Amino acid sequence: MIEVPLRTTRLLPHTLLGRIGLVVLAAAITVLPWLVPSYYAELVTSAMIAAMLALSMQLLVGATGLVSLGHGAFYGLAAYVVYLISPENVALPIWITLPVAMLVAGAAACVVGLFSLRTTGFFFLMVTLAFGQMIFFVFHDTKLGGGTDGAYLTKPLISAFGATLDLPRKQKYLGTYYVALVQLVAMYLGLAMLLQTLFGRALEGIRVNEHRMRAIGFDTFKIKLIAFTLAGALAGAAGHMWALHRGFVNPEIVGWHQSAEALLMILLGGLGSLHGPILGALALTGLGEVAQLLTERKLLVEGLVILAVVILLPRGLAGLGSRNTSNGAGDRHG
Amino acid sequence: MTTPIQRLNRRALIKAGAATVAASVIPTRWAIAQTKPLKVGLMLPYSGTFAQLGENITHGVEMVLAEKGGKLGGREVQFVKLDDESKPELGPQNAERLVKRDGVDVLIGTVHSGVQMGIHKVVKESGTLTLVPNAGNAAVTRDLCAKNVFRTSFTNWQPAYAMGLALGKKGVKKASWITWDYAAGTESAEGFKQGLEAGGGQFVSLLTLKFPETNFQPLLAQIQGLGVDAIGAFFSGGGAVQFVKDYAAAGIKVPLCGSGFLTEGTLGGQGAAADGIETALHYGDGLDTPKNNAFRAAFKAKANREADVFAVQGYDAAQLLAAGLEAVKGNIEDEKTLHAAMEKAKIDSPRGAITMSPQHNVVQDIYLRKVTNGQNKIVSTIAAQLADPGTGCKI
Amino acid sequence: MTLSSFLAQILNSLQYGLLLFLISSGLTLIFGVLGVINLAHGSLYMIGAYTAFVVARAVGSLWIALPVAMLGGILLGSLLERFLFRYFYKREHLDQVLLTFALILLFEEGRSLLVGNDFYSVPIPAALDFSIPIVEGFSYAAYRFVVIVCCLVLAAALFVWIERTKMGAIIRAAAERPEMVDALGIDPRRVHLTVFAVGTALALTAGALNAPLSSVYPNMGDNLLIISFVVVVIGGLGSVSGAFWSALLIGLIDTMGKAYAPKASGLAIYVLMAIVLLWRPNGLFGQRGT
Amino acid sequence: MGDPAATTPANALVLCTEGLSKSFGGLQATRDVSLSLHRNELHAVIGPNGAGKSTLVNLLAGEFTPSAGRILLEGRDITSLNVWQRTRAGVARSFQRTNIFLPLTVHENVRLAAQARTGTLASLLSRAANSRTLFEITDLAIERVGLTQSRLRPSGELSHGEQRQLEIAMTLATDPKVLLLDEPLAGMGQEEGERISALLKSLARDHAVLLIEHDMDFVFKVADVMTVLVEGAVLASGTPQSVRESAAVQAAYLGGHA
Repeated sequence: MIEVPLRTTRLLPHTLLGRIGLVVLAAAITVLPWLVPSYYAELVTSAMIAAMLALSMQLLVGATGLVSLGHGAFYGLAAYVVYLISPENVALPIWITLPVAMLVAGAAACVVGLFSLRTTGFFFLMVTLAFGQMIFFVFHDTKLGGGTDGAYLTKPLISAFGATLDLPRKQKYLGTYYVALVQLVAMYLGLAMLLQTLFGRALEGIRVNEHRMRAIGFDTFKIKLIAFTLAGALAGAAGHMWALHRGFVNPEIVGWHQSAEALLMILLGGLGSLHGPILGALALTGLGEVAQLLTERKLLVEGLVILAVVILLPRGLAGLGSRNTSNGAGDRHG
Repeated sequence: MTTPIQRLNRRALIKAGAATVAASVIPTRWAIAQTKPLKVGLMLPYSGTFAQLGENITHGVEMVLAEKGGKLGGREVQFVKLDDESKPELGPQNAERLVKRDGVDVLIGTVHSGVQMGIHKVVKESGTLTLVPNAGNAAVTRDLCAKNVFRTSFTNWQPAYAMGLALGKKGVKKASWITWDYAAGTESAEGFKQGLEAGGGQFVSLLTLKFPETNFQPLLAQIQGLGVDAIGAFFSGGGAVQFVKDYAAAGIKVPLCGSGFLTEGTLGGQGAAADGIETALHYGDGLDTPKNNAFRAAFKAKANREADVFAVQGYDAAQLLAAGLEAVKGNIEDEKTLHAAMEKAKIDSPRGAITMSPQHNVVQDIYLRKVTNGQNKIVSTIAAQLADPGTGCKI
Repeated sequence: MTLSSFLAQILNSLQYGLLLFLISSGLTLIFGVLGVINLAHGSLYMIGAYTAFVVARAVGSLWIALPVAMLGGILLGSLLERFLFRYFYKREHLDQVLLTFALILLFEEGRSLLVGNDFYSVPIPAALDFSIPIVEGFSYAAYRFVVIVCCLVLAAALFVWIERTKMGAIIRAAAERPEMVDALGIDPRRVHLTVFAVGTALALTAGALNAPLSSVYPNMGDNLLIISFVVVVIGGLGSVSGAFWSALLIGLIDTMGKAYAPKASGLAIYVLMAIVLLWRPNGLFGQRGT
Repeated sequence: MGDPAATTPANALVLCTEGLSKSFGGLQATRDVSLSLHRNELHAVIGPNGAGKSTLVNLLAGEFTPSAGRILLEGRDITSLNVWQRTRAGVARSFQRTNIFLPLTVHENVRLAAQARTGTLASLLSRAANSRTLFEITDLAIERVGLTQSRLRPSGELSHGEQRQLEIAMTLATDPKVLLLDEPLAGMGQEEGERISALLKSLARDHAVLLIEHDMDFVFKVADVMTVLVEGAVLASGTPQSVRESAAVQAAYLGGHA
């Protein structure tokens, strides 16, 4: 038998240079807080949280070809879970809050998936949107989570294995920063590994041609449901991080605009790569900061940028340097 | 940088931002800080539905500075404006921009109560002196109160309580309250119920509608069946305009009254449908005092439109800030003296005299107003120096 | 609950349902025939309402504003299709979502630049500015009846167009099997342009018609957009008659919910949608899977 | 692939249908079709356009649920199984229109199909690169259809005929008992047709094969058994010789051809 070299999955960097680039990026983020004022470190923290949300969504969008507008709801739900399980003025350790938040978000995603994955295409989009709004209304219209104005929560303690990270008040942001970084890196590596498994290949097959996947014997509904649930749980990790960072929940973090923003990050970064959403999140956060300084018409700028990207840069920032066209959008119905 | 009021253009703002970065890298001594201009962050809506409110508040703040010759407590003032877009999910991020990036000494903001929650979270941790020029969510001066946060506007509870009280005293036996199902709505309902019961009336029911929907028909069709003598309402902005019009068109015999925002800044749209509606608020038309007349004239000269309650609230926020800074001679680091001075301050507001409650919410007269000829004419003072209960606050 | 107020609620349901129909019929046609998800459809409704406001303010008559909104809708729809959407039929769903999301932002910013951020009320024409008592203690504004009648007339015209004309037959076929358009010997671009223009015009007309009842304010279409999605999902993709019955059903459930169970009303329609999806994944009147 | 099990006879009954019917709205696309497929037998279904040949394949593959009737695989009722369950049970199909994963290489396409039968979640989570049995199955299927030379080429670069071969390789990789081949010759030249014809004969040795085909000369050359469908119903069934001689078929369909 002849050895067949296996290509790495489409979504991972194909060149050594690309891999080195990612390592350099991670290293730069690691040293950054020691070089800039705390405000900018906290800005990068929120960019990393956004990147986690976008990355979890890439499992659906880039890997499986499922565009969901309800994904942000699992993110917001997880933040609310932290609020709901934390007793007033008692900080729970992160090793309790994180798994619980992910579990609840994953369970909610599983239930929504059971309904919504029976549909495809536009139906799927609309149904996920409607279910997301359903979760939104639960927090917006009931007293469960503090109602329309939101509520404060006690930030979870950064602790694991019996040890607690107890930083002085002025340096607390560093703890949050590195917890976010560790989770982002772990999420990236975990997803990279997942996509190299047979499961990852099955997702790829579904993205390209789901009908054919069924015909060669794949239970595509089950596979999509697993991916949807997992993506929901990972969005939960991002939402948990938001709660840890902000100590505040508000119904708007559950709304569908969150999903649209995450999609925007994916598009900006590029559909065809796992690191695209991270680049997109960093770029969009930077853009938001600059636009806020330059103009009062921030939404106008945002709208024009999206329009320009959709029309001119269909493969995103990550697609700027590469010429690997075999994964382009045109052949998804092949 | 010679004009007293620094209406920064964009480019200057970027420079200011860069300066802040430098400033926070190189530690500065207090002596240097003392001679620097006082940085006042204005975090207000400058776009979206509440843009006009944000602008009127800003005018109010700037008027005080002009009156004081461009200095507060002996220090020049530099404004840093930030549009909060009335987006609650951006609240904490925007507040951090001012507090941490731009390093403001004082934050004045905002209108939207959801955004206020985000600001409050940030300034509670940073200890930045904060003045609330509008948002009326009770929590900020109740269970979440903070020693560095003062409110010169109202709580949703205050005008609604006064309205209930006025009805009760007038002999209304049964009344219901109708509002959106959101924090401000339920807080106003609570105030109305307590006021009505204090005046000897009976609270029948609370009718709610999802915020910010404006399809009032399903609720209006029920009112006749409630068997009440009066209906009180809390709506604002576009919702208020439409509610009053729909109420009139539905031909309901039960008289309508409400929290003052029902007819505040909305009479142009409501037209004849609003005639005769009684509302309660801490400000109104026809308040013939020298202070108010001077204020209105100055506002009109500056903004080229009539002053409103939001301008008054912004004006008073700056007056309270001035009182505090004068007590510490511009040394904003002396928090103890500063806060104590602000707590004790007696402000001569265009609306009448106001003071601060122990929870740092404004204590003020609430007027009964009646819509006459397109104006909210003040009829009488219902509740003199009314304070919010401030339940759950520990300062 | 009295019987008379219940009757009034039925009338309210009808009026709300018909309005939903005008908005969602355009959505369902555009989904069904062009395969484009238009998140900016709610903004089109907003543009219609503001058009009514601006025209009524300028010329003092809503009767001129209505046809202006309708023709403006046809024009706007044609331009959008010809210069933008046409290039997105073959693109990924994600691109369409983001394109129309960008349009929401641009439409709202345009509105903000041109008209400002204030809310405005649009006066009811003087001849109709009276109320008709329908039950004890509750009258119905005459203009609401006008809205009901206008919606019914538009619905009837739409049905005749879809059921009785050649273009309508092609549209029905295309909604069931999109590849059919190419096979029918008609320039598919003409079909696409027509459908998009009609859908847009319906949204603008709905906005203009309802402007005196709703007033105009920023982001006024957001909430209606999501409810219209639910209408389309329940009615079935591409089915105009499905959208009609499902809009009336949603109008009824929403109105009754608001009147008699306000806490549950926000969730009621989504629960209904979940049940329909379990029972019939393609909607109550759906012809095809997607 | 699929060594004939020692215990079953070489030409055992693999799949049969009983009174299979399907209607769409008012249109009856399949009427009361009963047929049986045996191992080591190439069973061709012919009929004019609109005779219901594709509907029949879709019914057997599980795309459509029959309005009436049953489908039995080795005596087991599989009527209620859906598409992927049928594939796992051993009924595999190729498509009339080429339906492969264009961005992937030949090897990757076939491996994906082989992967489906590993089934459990745990095995799905093993690294794709490590699965040796998977490679063996994949390479065998590719070799069988004669694409070994091209196995690392992106499938989008293959010629039309090669893509049809790949289509069949993917079907083989699912380890089927029954092959449903929907017009495998569609759009092929003479030479490519010859190659496929040889392949089909070889496949029929260890599978039950159902073939839908337009090309009459080809069908009469390769088929062991033929069924003629007209308006959804079986007009005649039997050896090519008996079908050719059937008066009904001649009258209704073949006309001057015989």
